[in-house]
Amino acid sequence: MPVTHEDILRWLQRSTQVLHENSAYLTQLDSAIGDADHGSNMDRGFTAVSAKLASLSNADIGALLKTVGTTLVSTVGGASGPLYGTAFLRAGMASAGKQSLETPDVIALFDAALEGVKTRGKAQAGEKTMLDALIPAIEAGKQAASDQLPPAQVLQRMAVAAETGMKSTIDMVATKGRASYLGERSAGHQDPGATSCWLILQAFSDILAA
Amino acid sequence: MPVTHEDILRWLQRSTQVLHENSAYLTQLDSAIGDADHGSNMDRGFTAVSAKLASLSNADIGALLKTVGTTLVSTVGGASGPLYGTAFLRAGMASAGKQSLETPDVIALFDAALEGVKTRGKAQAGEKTMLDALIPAIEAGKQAASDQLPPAQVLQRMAVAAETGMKSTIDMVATKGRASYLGERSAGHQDPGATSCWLILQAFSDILAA
Amino acid sequence: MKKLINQTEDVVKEALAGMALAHADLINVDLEQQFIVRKDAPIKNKVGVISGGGSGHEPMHGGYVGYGMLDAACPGAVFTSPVPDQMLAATKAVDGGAGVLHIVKNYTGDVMNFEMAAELAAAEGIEVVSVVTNDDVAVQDSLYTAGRRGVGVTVLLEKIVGGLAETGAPLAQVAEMARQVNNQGRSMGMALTSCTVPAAGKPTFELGEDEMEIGIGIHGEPGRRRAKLASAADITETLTTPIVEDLGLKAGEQVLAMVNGMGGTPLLELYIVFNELERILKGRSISIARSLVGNYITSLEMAGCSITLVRLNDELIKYWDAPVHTPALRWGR
Amino acid sequence: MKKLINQTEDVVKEALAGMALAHADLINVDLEQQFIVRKDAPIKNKVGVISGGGSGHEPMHGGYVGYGMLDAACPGAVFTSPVPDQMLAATKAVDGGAGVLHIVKNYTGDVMNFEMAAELAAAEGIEVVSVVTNDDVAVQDSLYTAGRRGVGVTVLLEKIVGGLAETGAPLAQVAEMARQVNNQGRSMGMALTSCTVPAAGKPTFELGEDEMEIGIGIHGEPGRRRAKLASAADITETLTTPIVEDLGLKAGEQVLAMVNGMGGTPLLELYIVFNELERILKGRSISIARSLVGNYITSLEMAGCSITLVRLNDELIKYWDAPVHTPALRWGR
Ligand SMILES: Nc1ncnc2c1ncn2[C@@H]1O[C@H](COP(=O)(O)OP(=O)(O)O)[C@@H](O)[C@H]1O
Ligand SMILES: Nc1ncnc2c1ncn2[C@@H]1O[C@H](COP(=O)(O)OP(=O)(O)O)[C@@H](O)[C@H]1O
Ligand SMILES: [Mg+2]
Ligand SMILES: [Mg+2]
Ligand SMILES: [Mg+2]
Ligand SMILES: [Mg+2]
Repeated sequence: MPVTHEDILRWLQRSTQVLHENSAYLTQLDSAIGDADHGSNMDRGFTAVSAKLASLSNADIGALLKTVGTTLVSTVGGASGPLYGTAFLRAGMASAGKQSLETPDVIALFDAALEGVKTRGKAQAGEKTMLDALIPAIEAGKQAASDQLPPAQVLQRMAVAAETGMKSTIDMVATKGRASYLGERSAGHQDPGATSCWLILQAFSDILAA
Repeated sequence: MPVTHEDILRWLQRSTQVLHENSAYLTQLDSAIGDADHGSNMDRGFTAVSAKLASLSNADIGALLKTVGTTLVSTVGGASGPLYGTAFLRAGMASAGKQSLETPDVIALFDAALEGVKTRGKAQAGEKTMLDALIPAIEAGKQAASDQLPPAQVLQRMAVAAETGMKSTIDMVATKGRASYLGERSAGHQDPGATSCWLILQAFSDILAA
Repeated sequence: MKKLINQTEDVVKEALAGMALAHADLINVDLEQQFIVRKDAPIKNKVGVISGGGSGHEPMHGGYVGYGMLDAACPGAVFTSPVPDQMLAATKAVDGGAGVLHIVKNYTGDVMNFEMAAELAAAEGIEVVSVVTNDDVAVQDSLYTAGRRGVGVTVLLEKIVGGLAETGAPLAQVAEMARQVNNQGRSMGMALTSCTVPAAGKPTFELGEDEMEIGIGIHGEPGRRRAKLASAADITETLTTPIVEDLGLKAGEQVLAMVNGMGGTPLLELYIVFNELERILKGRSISIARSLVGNYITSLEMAGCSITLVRLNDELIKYWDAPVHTPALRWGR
Repeated sequence: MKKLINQTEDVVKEALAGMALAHADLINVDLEQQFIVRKDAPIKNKVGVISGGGSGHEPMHGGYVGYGMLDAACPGAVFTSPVPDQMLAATKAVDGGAGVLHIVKNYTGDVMNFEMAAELAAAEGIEVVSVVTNDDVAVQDSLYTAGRRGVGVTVLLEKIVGGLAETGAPLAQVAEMARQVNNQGRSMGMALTSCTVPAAGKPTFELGEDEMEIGIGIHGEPGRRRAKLASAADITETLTTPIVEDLGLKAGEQVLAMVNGMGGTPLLELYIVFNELERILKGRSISIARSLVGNYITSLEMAGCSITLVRLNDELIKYWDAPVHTPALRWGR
């Protein structure tokens, strides 16, 4: 079954809810190696996204995701605002005009999002950022795609890989983002951005599985 | 035995030591109903007095006590500086030219000191100040004097009465000094100035008893 | 105790040394006799205006020495009134032949020490008039007690009176203006946390996570009562209402308003309180014609704030607006 | 959490409202689009100078909007970079036809958001040049990392560059001056306590009674290392030496020195640190030609301080001394 416009709306709603529920947790992770705002940032951004969803019930998936991107850029701020904002903008561009997504579309969407985050943030794998959840997730997604799996299973594998990637950030020494100022002291803590990235992918997987 | 010039010097030294040892205690009392400085104030003042004692070995008791008074005025500040300063100044004036003190001289000395504190501070008994140690002490001293007791015993009774007076401040509601700002909340706490007053009288008694 | 200090007994001395270095263009600091004086003092035929009090309230008073405000300030030990010797030395240093005004906050210690200094100055032939500030509405006023504390109004008074003195006005007029500002001003303060006197080494009082002290002074002493922590709106209301009522402020009147931080509260929060203050006063049709928001009369690192209102008239506005150039307050030059 | 606030989500909005009321003569605050702008903006043919960053650093940046300094400031949520929309709106509001300088502190978020804003402004035909400050010597500089943070130099740069912009100098020259000040300045900070982000509700980190953090930024983040509490003399040495060495300051040179409080440290202590700083620099024959001591770039109620030194030359002194009239910095008018 392809991913429908309705699925995307439910994914965004579920992400809003999950990020709201995990706001204190994300902020706590950000307290250890950052500035104690990642939870409120994501919560603020997705709450704004949520408020726009009703008016977007007729937009195609591309337009929908682009609006998510511009809304995040306009309401989040910090590092996560431009990064997640750009990710959704690019995802929207990659799915312009679409009313549903087959597995290759899903992969293209995330590939575009990843490209956006990399271009905007100039980071790469292993620097203790959201990329350390996103990159392995997309790799797992591509593997699943080459196994001809449907979107729901692709997303399920992506979420698992994102979670593993997220946990791998614990041992990393940050070289990008605010945690990099801590140098060696950044090791031993899980990256908040990698965590929110996993939460969002898990939300997608949960929606498709339901 | 009359109180000698040497006794007065030893009294001042002992007061310095006792106030230094009780500095934290006096400051703690002042924390509850004042501004947490009475211990440091008295300690600073008597340390300055102590430093001058060596150069005063030839002065008569009056000159000695006057120097104590001016030194306290010049180094203590706060409420206790002018009050104890004036007390010692007046005590010095009352014992001008004397090399030793009989019981009536001792009473005259403290009467003058009390007059000084009252004039300077415009307080009276029952307002939760050092007067609540000093006034009963002098009353007890006068009683002892009328019983024809020698200075050592006069001071011993004065110290006992000062201690009782000091404790009586616990239940009082302050109407003078910084504790008055607390209104009813000042009740339940012992007055720091009454406490230092008792310590000084006790030091005098201890010296004469030794 | 966590402070940026060396030895506790050197705190005031070293801070004064730092002040002298940081503001060498404006002030001289006599480290020996412990007073801060305008670089150009004494000024011939100008009334000298001095104040003083315990340290720990910075920028008050030393930060207000300079053109258009104080001629000298005498800092005591932390929270301890200075001694008469300092005040006498400062009085002599600023006497330009027109007499000297002593601005004294109403605390037993301050009053007595300034009294002794004034007696000593008189003995040396210097005319001194003392004006005592007592603007704290948290304290009941009474003939039989120590009376109200002098708090926030002191700062505003020093500015206005300093402005008048700068014009060469005679001592009687300068003193009268000081009394007027004191009469027209009221304050009230509150604390979210205690402060720690360096020599004491631990907080003066303990407060629970959900408690605050209402009706505090500026010496870290507990307030009139302890209350449950409340919103900025409620706290501002609690502080403002007694001030407005005690001053008898009427619709249509205008005030000089100060929202003062006690030392440990961020400016961000003080602006929130100012926002509430303006709302409350507007509700009573009282307008804020001039204002100050910041740390002006503090209690070391205490978190909390105080509010001061002074009823304004054209003359007070004129001297408030007059140029001032001190380490902590500067405008017009 | 003990703060003078109402709802945590309203903190920035209400503080801005308070600021607007307190400084209505100097600034306008657009509460909708969330930026603070000079009353007289845009000024024809003058380069617009804007900055921005998370809130919680007050008086930076909003307190520096006014004559001779910033034309506008964009405050984000507490410790969160503002969004491009705010920056674009501010850029348009101050563009007087001579282009706009964006002063950006080097944090990933700030840099990216300002980058997006600059792209948007360019699309609307406004010439924008961005200068990034990165003066924090606590952080190793490297091509492969996020690089050094922008901290105290930002304030001093805004003053100097604002002074130059006021003369009508062209954008390229104003930007070049900004780069020069950044190159000639270094900072380092330390914390005695953490701060509490309102939305987080508890301290960002915990510190023992005898511990401090060395090499902190301005967002309540932990520092480079934790150390045993030390004397003001030792702490000042610890902060000053890396600055002097990284800047390569030589005997005979003169500097602009700032001893900045993080928000919860009394002025008394900052003067003690300044006293130590002067002693240390004098020992190296470096003279402090100009100075600031106080809370200028803060981390909410954090106790601690930072030191900033900028190597001076005659031109920098000239624009430092030039008149400035903002809520938080004022002289010469
Ligand atoms: N250059 C970058 N590339 C990718 N992700 C980054 C980069 N810099 C930071 N991040 C991510 O952003 C997260 C922090 O977001 P947030 O706390 O909202 O912003 P800020 O650091 O500005 O406070 C980090 O945990 C990290 O995952
Ligand atoms: N008017 C007064 N008359 C007599 N004693 C007073 C008066 N006011 C205050 N005191 C005494 O002074 C003591 C406080 O001294 P201290 O703490 O050194 O000064 P301050 O109150 O200025 O900090 C009080 O405990 C009280 O005993
Ligand atoms: Mg963060
Ligand atoms: Mg006291
Ligand atoms: Mg005192
Ligand atoms: Mg942030």
